[in-house]
Amino acid sequence: MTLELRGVRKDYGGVEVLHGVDLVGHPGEVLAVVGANGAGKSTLIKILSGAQPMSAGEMLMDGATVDLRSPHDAHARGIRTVYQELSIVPGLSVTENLLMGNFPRRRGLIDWAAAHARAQELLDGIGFGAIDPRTLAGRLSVARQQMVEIAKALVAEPRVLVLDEPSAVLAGSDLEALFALVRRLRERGVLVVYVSHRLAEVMELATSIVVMKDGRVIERTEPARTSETELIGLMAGRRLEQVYPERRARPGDVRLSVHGLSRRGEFEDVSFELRAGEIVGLFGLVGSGRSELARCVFGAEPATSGRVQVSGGEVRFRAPSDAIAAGLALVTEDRKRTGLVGGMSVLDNIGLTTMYGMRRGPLIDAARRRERVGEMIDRLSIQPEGCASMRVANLSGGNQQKAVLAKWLLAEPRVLILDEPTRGVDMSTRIAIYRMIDDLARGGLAVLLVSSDLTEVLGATDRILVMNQGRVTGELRSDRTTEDEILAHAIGRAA
Amino acid sequence: SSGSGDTGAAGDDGSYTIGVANFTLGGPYFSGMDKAIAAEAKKKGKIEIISTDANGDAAKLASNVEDLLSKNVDAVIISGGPLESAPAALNAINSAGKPVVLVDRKFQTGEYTSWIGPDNEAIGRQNGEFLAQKLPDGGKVAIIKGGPADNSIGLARTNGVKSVLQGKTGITLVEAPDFGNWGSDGGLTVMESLLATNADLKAVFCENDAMCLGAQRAIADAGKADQVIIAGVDGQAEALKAILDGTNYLVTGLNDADVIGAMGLDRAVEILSGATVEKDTVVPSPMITKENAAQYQNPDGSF
Amino acid sequence: MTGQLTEPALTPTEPRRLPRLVLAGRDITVATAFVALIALLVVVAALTAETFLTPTNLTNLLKQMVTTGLLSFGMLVVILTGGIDLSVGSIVAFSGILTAGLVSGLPIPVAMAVGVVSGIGFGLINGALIARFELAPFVVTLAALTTIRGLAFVYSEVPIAPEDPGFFTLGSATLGPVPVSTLVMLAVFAVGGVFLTRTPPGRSIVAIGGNAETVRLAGINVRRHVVLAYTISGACAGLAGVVLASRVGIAQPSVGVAFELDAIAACVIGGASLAGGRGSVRATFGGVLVLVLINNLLNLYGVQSFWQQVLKGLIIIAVILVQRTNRVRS
Amino acid sequence: MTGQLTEPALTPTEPRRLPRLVLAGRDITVATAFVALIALLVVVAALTAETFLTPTNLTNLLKQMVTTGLLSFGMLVVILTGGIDLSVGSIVAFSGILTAGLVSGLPIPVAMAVGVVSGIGFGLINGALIARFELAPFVVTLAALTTIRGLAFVYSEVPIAPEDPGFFTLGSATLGPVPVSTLVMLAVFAVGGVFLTRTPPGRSIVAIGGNAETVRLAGINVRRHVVLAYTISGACAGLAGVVLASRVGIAQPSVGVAFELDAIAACVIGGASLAGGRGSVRATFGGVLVLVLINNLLNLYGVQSFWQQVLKGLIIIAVILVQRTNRVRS
Ligand SMILES: Nc1ncnc2c1ncn2[C@@H]1O[C@H](COP(=O)(O)OP(=O)(O)OP(=O)(O)O)[C@@H](O)[C@H]1O
Ligand SMILES: Nc1ncnc2c1ncn2[C@@H]1O[C@H](COP(=O)(O)OP(=O)(O)OP(=O)(O)O)[C@@H](O)[C@H]1O
Ligand SMILES: O[C@@H]1[C@H](O)[C@H](O)CO[C@H]1O
Ligand SMILES: [Mg+2]
Ligand SMILES: [Mg+2]
Repeated sequence: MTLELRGVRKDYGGVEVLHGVDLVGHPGEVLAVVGANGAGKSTLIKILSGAQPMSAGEMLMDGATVDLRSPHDAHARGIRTVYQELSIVPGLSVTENLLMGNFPRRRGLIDWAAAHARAQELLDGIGFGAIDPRTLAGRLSVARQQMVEIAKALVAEPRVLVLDEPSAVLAGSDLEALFALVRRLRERGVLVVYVSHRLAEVMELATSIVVMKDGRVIERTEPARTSETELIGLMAGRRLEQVYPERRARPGDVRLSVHGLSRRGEFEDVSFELRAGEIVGLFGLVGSGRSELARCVFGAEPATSGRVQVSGGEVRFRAPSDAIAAGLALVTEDRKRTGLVGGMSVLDNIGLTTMYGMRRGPLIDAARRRERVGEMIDRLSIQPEGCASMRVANLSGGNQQKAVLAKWLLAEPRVLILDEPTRGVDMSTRIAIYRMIDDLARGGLAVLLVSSDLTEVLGATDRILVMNQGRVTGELRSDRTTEDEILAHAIGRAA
Repeated sequence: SSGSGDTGAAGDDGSYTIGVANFTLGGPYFSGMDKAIAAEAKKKGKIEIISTDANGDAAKLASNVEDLLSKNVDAVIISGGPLESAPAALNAINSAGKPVVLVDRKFQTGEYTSWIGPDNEAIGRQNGEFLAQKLPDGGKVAIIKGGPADNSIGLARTNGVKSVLQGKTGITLVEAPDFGNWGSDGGLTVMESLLATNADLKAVFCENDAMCLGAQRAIADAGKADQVIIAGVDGQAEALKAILDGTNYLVTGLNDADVIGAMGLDRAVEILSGATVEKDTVVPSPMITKENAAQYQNPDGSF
Repeated sequence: MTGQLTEPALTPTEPRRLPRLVLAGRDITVATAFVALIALLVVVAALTAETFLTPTNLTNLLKQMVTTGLLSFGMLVVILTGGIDLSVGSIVAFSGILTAGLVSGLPIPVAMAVGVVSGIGFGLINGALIARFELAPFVVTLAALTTIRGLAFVYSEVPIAPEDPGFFTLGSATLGPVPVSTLVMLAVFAVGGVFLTRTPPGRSIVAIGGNAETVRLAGINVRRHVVLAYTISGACAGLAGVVLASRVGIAQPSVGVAFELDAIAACVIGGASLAGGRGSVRATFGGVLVLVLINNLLNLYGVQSFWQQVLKGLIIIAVILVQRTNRVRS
Repeated sequence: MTGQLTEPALTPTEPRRLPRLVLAGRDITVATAFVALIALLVVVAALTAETFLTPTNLTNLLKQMVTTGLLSFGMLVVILTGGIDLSVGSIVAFSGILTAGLVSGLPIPVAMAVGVVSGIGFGLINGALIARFELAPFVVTLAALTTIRGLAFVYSEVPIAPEDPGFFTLGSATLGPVPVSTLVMLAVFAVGGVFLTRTPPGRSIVAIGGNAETVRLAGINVRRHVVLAYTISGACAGLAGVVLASRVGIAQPSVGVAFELDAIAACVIGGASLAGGRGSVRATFGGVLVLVLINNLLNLYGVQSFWQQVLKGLIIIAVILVQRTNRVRS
């Protein structure tokens, strides 16, 4: 089916964020939409999927104007969407999440056996057969939840499938399964709209690429006619220098050392050191236990055994507050659930960790806080302009991520643990973030960078720890290793 | 009598505005009394009634009284329900120089002009004597209280019953541990529990008829209508009927909301017209049994 | 980038953290602990209070759980959607007095049906206000609590005691040792259990409490199901009112004050989450049992009324603490 | 919808359509509409009820808002954390009777302070149970409601009326036309407003209701702040109990039943979300005003008591409907 947008505009409370977007997609096409954070990609998708009304413009399907009043309208017309944020019901089984509203019935009642069988069939059919349909969806890892989310959109084959950063939480075989799926759908004549910040996969999957900038489409091209570098340049509106800063680490004193740390069922016997001025990567496949390790070191979860030392002194963190007092900071991987208070302002969020330290008498020193937070907003170029008093939930995904980062940088930590800090962040901002981490490390900060992005782990760090099934299976020097070597450790097949 | 108020058009012609401050109208006894006051006023003519309900909130009763005073009523009648005292309300009325008549409930503290109500302990004694006479061989007598524990009216009734029965040989008293909350549903559940622990009950006394009516159902359900006799207080219509029908509901002590309400209004008018009146008036509470129940039935009554 | 990965990577087995014992996706440790707790209560009762196991007392127990039971089922349905229904106590009063008032003119079953229908009507209005205008359930049903209570008094300030003994049947008849009213309540739980676990509307109600937006995106009419939930609660309250009036033999406009609190407590003791999406019919029934047992025991022990109150609160805390500790440990 | 996807659509949030005017993160249209609504109520009252503007009535109004006002502020703090405090009515009774009982032996201010401290104590226990053991606030405070009510009766089964006229001062003294008790309540709101908007613990409490895990990971002791919130609520209830006893002139262990409902209603009428994280001190005060005005007006019009209840519920619905409609439209 041919889908067309003409002159689509969108304003939120008087502020226009889409300024007349034109877009055409044909059956059997994989239309990739790329753009910097806040360019309007998610907004565009919400309009496509009926979740948000457009302020002006029109949408046509096979040449006829359509008016989507709700997601339900979109479903009825064969448009299915997988949103950037997860929307499964955690308390229900995978089966129920998949078949919601379409259960097989016998004598009026739901036939659960048949339902599970159908769910299994469905998952198998799209290459996600590893998921047991009887588990509660909330018990699955984020990656698996995302796969359930995708499977849900395919219960009835769509004519248009919209995917907003579906790969952000996927890796390894899961990612392969997703790509295979997209290709199959394309062959079957489905129009796939694909939003992603991972340009390599865009180049691999897309048939056409649309570049958005500041609420407009500024370019339509094809993988064969462009390059990652060119795309990055278009998105940023300028030529970008080198992505990763030249690292020449001069490691100082040991800042953080972890000895034989274990947490039952999650990771075991993990030991490593982090020195001042060092950036150490922590790579592993999804589910290898990196996030749990990071949370445990930070005192968010108690360890079963093992020791942690900060600057040589034994510490016992009973809560994150202890870790923060010792100079640690943790940027968590799930900004919505553990990084932000969505209903509060950007100012409140960025100032959260530091407000107790910024007092005048019993009151918060409002002037100083506003100034410090303002500096951070500028430094990380958190958009839009004057966002300090906006509800943080109204920022675009990438800008929310930057707000989390800002919160922790404001605390001036001595050890910074970053768990997937560039997830959903556009290339130019990434570059800014890498530069900033590099600067901070030069100033003596010790950084642990947890990432699922191999290029990032290779490019932005000095040393790499690799985890596999809860254990550290390798330690490599970034300038002397290769992606293949890292991967071999990650899947436990290193020589 | 009042001066130049908007609403208080009192005068030598005998026209008055009288405020009624109810603590709660959420029980038939209280709404019955409120109606009786209004009915009596209508009968007398030239008397306007402003009735308020505090919905069981003591502070609201005080505010309501203040509201009434700001409307310049000539006198206030307080039906205090389960409230034990209302010093602030009484003080406000006193400092406004208005008379205040208490109906049913006599407050423990504070100055009032006149009170009209029953002698609750006497009602209890009367019930006790009746039961003693009906149980010459003794037996277990249960007591169902309305509650809460700070309710002095119920306490007086129970004490009356106890004072008579406690001495009698062969009689054991069983006080239900939980309250029946003055309603039939409460009477029912409390009675059910009593029957479970005391299969050999011979009689039950409830602090009011509403609870007795619930208790009567529990007794009937347990198939013990022939074994357990019932004694209540108030003279509620349904109780009178049960007594008259010759059921195991044998007796109640009259505590007539209609009578007390009407007398309260009369008393207020008497005071306003300058008569010297008795301070406390006890309304007699005759014992009602099958023999005399018919004469107390009042199809026009509101309780 | 990881996308270029050629070798299929090992996917770790998941889920990783699960309670030790799992049966059909439920962690039976918590459920078992709860059953054990109730069993313990019963055993303690039987050993310490001589009268506990007498037929009269057991029948009492069965009777006394009817009102709370009926209200709790309706409340559970509403709680599952993430809502709450504070108006049930007032509906009990209204439907009871309405039925008693109608008995003089209508056949008893019809009068009773009208009583239940009045509950349905109030539930519909609650649900419509909440779903259609997206108002907070707490305040809507709080306002309804006030208004419906007022209406009950407007209908009749004084209690109504129907003469026809047929009026008492529903509340007093027994089938063998089991009161008919208890059977009615058990039937509601049985049918309700099937409804919530095996019918599409039931599942939708559960899912709405988990994530209403997702349910909406799945093309399910969220509003209609929310209305349905409050209607069920209203129906249960209406039925409870009729049963109660029939049991007491007299309908009073003042009954039912604070009944909603026991119903909510039963659901939460049974592990329901007031945020919605979590709760079980069986465990709610267990919650009802716990509450009724506490009341019964305190009475059998002859504990003074206000000490009863003190202890009741403490026991409820103890029960949810035990439940909680167990849940954390498993 | 990114941000809102998992938020239940039924809680009246500002979901898709944002108000046109935003000032410091607040949508001022709604606030303005609310102020307009209250102003309208007052104007209507002044025009239709002759006695409304009389000094006595105005003083009355000021007095009548004290209890609800004090309880509402405490309730707001708890609601902001995503909790609820049902025990406040019982705390009112306990602190009142305790104070009245102590007056015979202690200087009046000391006795009153002890009353407030008893409220703080109960709040602490509530908070500790909720925060330390992660129990559902609804059930914990429901159990507390029962237990504390029982304790009030254990302390004194009978009402206590202190003789010393000094006991009445707090409740009846006026400063010019304004009752001292009203000033006390206003002071609580003023200080409370600064606390919630401008101090670290206040902001933490608001943030906890928004996302407790984020707050914990930000190094803030969530438990301690939750305990603090319930303690504030307990303190307000304790203070309300003392003021009430002083105003009525007698303390009764049975007062305060269902007071929590009005307090919660005031918060929600003021736009607070029972899910936590959203609510304003000023708007809650507006909610208190609305409730008190409704009561006062119905009284002034001489509406019959039961009809008052009917109307009160309907007016509350109307008020939140107007608020809601306005929020959606703007
Ligand atoms: N509900 C809202 N209210 C106000 N502004 C909003 C709202 N939602 C999005 N915006 C604004 O619209 C702009 C576009 O956001 P959008 O989420 O579409 O960006 P995006 O291209 O998806 O970015 P990202 O790559 O970071 O996900 C941003 O400036 C954002 O702040
Ligand atoms: N079985 C499970 N039950 C509950 N939560 C789980 C389970 N498995 C994973 N999670 C949670 O889901 C999140 C993501 O899990 P994931 O599988 O990505 O593990 P991870 O070790 O964080 O992976 P990564 O190495 O990508 O960081 C984590 O917060 C983890 O705690
Ligand atoms: O005297 C009355 C009645 O007996 C009523 O039944 C309950 O309250 C008492 O005050
Ligand atoms: Mg986006
Ligand atoms: Mg992770």
